[in-house]
Amino acid sequence: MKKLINNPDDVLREQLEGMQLAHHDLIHIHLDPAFITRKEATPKGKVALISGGGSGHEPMHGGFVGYGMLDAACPGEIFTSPTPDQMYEAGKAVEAGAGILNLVKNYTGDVMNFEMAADMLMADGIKVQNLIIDDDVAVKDSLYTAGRRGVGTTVLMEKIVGAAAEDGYTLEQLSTLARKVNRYGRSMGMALTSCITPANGSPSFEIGDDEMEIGIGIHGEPGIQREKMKTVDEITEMMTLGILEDPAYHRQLRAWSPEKGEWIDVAETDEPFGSGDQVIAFVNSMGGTPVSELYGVYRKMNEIIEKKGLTVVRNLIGPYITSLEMQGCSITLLKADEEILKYWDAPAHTPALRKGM
Amino acid sequence: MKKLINNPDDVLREQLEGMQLAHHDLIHIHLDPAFITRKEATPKGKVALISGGGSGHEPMHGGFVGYGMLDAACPGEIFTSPTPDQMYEAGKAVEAGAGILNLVKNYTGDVMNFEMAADMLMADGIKVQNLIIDDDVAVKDSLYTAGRRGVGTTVLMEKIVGAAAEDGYTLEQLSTLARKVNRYGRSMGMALTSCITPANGSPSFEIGDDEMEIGIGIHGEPGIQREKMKTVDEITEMMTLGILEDPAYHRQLRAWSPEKGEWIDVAETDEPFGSGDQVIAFVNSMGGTPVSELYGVYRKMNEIIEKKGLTVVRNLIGPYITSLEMQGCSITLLKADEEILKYWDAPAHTPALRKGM
Amino acid sequence: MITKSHLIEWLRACDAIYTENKTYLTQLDTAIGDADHGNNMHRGFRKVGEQLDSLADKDIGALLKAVAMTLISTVGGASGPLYGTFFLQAAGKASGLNELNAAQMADVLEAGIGGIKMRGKASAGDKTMLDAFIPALEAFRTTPDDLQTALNNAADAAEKGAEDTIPLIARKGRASYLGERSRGHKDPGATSAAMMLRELAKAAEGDA
Amino acid sequence: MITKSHLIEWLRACDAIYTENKTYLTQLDTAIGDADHGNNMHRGFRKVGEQLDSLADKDIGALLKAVAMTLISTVGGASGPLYGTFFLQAAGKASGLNELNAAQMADVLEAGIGGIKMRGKASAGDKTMLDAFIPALEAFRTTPDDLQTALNNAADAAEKGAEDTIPLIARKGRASYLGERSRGHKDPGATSAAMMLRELAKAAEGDA
Ligand SMILES: Nc1ncnc2c1ncn2[C@@H]1O[C@H](COP(=O)(O)OP(=O)(O)O)[C@@H](O)[C@H]1O
Ligand SMILES: Nc1ncnc2c1ncn2[C@@H]1O[C@H](COP(=O)(O)OP(=O)(O)O)[C@@H](O)[C@H]1O
Ligand SMILES: [Mg+2]
Ligand SMILES: [Mg+2]
Ligand SMILES: [Mg+2]
Ligand SMILES: [Mg+2]
Repeated sequence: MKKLINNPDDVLREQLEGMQLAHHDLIHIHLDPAFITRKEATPKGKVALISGGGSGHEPMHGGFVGYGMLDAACPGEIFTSPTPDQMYEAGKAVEAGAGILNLVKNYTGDVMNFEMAADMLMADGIKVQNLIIDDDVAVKDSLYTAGRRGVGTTVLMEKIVGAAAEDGYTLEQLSTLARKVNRYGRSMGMALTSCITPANGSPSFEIGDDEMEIGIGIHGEPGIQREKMKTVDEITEMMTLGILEDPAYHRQLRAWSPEKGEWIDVAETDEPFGSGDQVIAFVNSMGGTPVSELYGVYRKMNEIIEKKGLTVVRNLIGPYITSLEMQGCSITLLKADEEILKYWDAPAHTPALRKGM
Repeated sequence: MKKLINNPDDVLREQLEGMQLAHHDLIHIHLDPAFITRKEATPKGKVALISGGGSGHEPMHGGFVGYGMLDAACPGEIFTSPTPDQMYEAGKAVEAGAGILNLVKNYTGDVMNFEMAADMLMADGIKVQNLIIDDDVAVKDSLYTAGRRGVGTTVLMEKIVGAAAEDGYTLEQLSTLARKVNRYGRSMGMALTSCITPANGSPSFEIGDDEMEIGIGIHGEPGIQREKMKTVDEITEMMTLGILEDPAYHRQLRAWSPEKGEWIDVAETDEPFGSGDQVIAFVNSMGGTPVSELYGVYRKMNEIIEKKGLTVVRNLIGPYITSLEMQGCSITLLKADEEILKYWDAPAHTPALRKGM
Repeated sequence: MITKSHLIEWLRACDAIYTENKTYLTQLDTAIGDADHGNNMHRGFRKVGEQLDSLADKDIGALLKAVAMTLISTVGGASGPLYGTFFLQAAGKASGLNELNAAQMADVLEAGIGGIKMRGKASAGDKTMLDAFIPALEAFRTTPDDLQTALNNAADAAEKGAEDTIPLIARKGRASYLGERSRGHKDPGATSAAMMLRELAKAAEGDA
Repeated sequence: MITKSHLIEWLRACDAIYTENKTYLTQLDTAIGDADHGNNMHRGFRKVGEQLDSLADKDIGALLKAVAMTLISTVGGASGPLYGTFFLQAAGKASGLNELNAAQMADVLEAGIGGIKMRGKASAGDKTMLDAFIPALEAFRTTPDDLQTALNNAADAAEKGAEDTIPLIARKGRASYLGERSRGHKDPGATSAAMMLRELAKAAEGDA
């Protein structure tokens, strides 16, 4: 393992310390438990937006804390969900009377830890809603799996919902928007190489010089399928069609019912993309793939999308939701209506994403 | 070689096409010869700022074309200087009556090709000045080498000089500022892995699982020295002290003398950094190193800088001047006075760097 | 009877066994998960191990609750809330007690396992830690003779249950994403659960 | 006499030789440069090769100038302007001519080499293409007998000059950054220059 690190046990703390030093004008990093907040307190009456998950996906989530996006982020150990005390302390630190919306990627660990944290916060009288993001079309069924994973839509969600929170949305309005973004967003990823967590020191899977993994998540796990290496046009076609041709997807997602006072399963159904749709396209590097190659992906993706009668109206290209130094990419398409575009275009100022200010 | 590409011969064109599709709101890409301009014409009377060099360093330079930075960029083949016809056509496309400043990294090929292009433009009656950037402290002498290479300072230069150009600096004022930025900026880089150009298909150097290269340039070439792998603290110390303790550096740089009407060598001398200096710190990924590791570098770098009595007043962290998918990093420190800070803080809107707008 | 000091010895042994098997459990999780289960268990029980001395005065309920809180705040991932809830629910059945007879032990185990089911919504055969815990509880309850034998049988059943996860297709947790590719691998959580129960049986044999 | 068709054959042979040696020259450049010299030469002379048919009517000066412009706009790197300037300056000495005698050939070569010196500011022994060109010109000028022997001697001297770059430390171009590490490797540009001169000697042997 060759990495720019010291002792593997200290990696997370040291990197957070470096981030604090680098971005002290924007954020404040708390250790023990670890969470990242904006430098300025949440304005009274603004819903506090919190996300978190395992580390190793930088800049997500800590890099998206700041005006127009998150109020707090909770980094777990590398590829391991954060613990409830992190979200509890973060929640208490940033809540400002209008409640908390937690953006949770759909992994068993994340869902359960955020649920426990919500229970703890609600016991303190704070309104909390957990929004589960599950956008990975590589996972086909939801009955025999833990359901679709939360991947690229998360980044777009944090931008859009963050801007709406800034604009005064209530917790209920914000949850409704977030559910829509989740229904409208779909992703698929692939890997050329594996990655190495500092704690393990060896690759999370072995892969040949002429092979790739299709349908990966973001935790260095192998994908749904291994294939012989192909051209970027073929790979992009496989991913783009995988997203565009995915049929309606039905599932039950956990949510807190304030009426019943308990966690319930809420039915959600995506409609597939269709001709005439406007989309925000997000071409993401898994960490080790340079932006130049992402432009090659973008080129073919755009061609396929246009051929299907859709239009890319906005885009985001770069390493935003990564798996350490893994080489590979993911594509996320988000159907964009007026509300979504308005908040996509709104200003943001965070360590990793800045626009309009 | 595993890359997201089609035929190696088409990589450059296809990636430029993808970039055009992705950023048509900001830039316009010309092929044959290849150059990238802003979407909007240069305002009358504004000096046109142009840079260029081999491709493979993305987002530099094309990603820095836009308001507050470059007017045009000329991408050569991967790791190969662009040809004079590219700079000639780019210059004719963006010049707006106030002349052209070319920002040229100090590589024999870049210097000669930009010089030929300047000759061609001057023959058309356009005022041109070429500013050579040579900031790589890993190259020790200038008498027995082609001189220090141009590396990280280039990115900071494009931001600062770009903002000053926007602010109405004349060609002479802009050249003076650019010379100062070059004298004030120093860099050093290191690699954990090599990289592969699509044309060659195999690594540019072999390196062991426990080795690293110190003092690399940005073209996948081996460094000044190979060493056993060390911790990020040790590596960062070596680079930071390499920059801070570098003594005054004397050299002759090519420049056009309008008085003499010929290319002359101009003497330049850097003063070393000293206690009390304010610096802009730029921690750069060579492409394959994720931003999380850069924060580990930043942490130690900041500690050393503070111990030496200097202060980091601004920073930039991420993959901005890369060598394809190479793993490794570089540090650039730029002494910052009022003029430099003013233009660092000024707004910019380009595909890869955006602030204040 | 199982005394508090048996349980403290047990928790100390868990710390040791997860330290020893950190790499092994992570390897299992590399095959069908995200390569962290050993690290997670080690991190959690290392912290528990450090706190044991300061917990000597508490009753069993308080001891198990303290373990629960530590696991919840250090393990993370899926196993953190699951094992945390296991100890939390178990603690509820042991509050005020300083020793446990066979019936009490069964209630404690059952409550803990109920917590895992409640939290994770998995069932037997989903290729999770429940595939070790459920047969273990069954074996414990159906052992007529003494507590020690019951614990031994439970540990045996858990180990067999963990082995039996190999041919299963995962339907919960991260491994479920692999579908058919999850077959042929032992579930890491079932393996760590079997270790925990084996250490309990061994600790109960000691002096108290 | 060297005729225009000799030179056209020569340029065609250059296209072929750089196609054949693309990988070899790039390998030399991998050791002490940035691994593109073969690609650069191949790209440039491939383009020259494609244009040769359309240049058949021009005089030698115009032919060499067209080659210069093509190399300048396709090769890039350091070698693009250097070889481009070589052909550009050489063209200046051949304008209006349709064949070259030994003295004219010497002037053409000298002018071209002067262009390289002017553009790149290198001297003999700096481990560059000049270490092939300079001894070649010297050998050409000091060969008393016929043109063909002079060209052969020039090619021999260039090849020896290229070989002799191996022990040198580079002082110009990218290889200079390696300092001591540049020793023990043959200079790519000197090697491509020797190939160019060998092809010239061979082409001159043919019918014209
Ligand atoms: N819903 C669930 N119910 C019970 N056990 C589960 C569930 N999901 C996962 N597990 C267990 O958790 C183990 C994985 O734990 P761990 O690797 O620590 O967490 P993560 O999967 O978040 O990385 C699995 O091997 C499985 O036994
Ligand atoms: N200043 C110079 N004068 C003459 N030849 C030079 C000079 N600098 C470099 N060269 C030649 O150029 C060759 C490298 O060419 P090439 O690899 O195509 O360009 P680059 O170095 O820009 O990648 C070197 O091997 C050397 O022979
Ligand atoms: Mg995990
Ligand atoms: Mg080159
Ligand atoms: Mg795991
Ligand atoms: Mg080269």
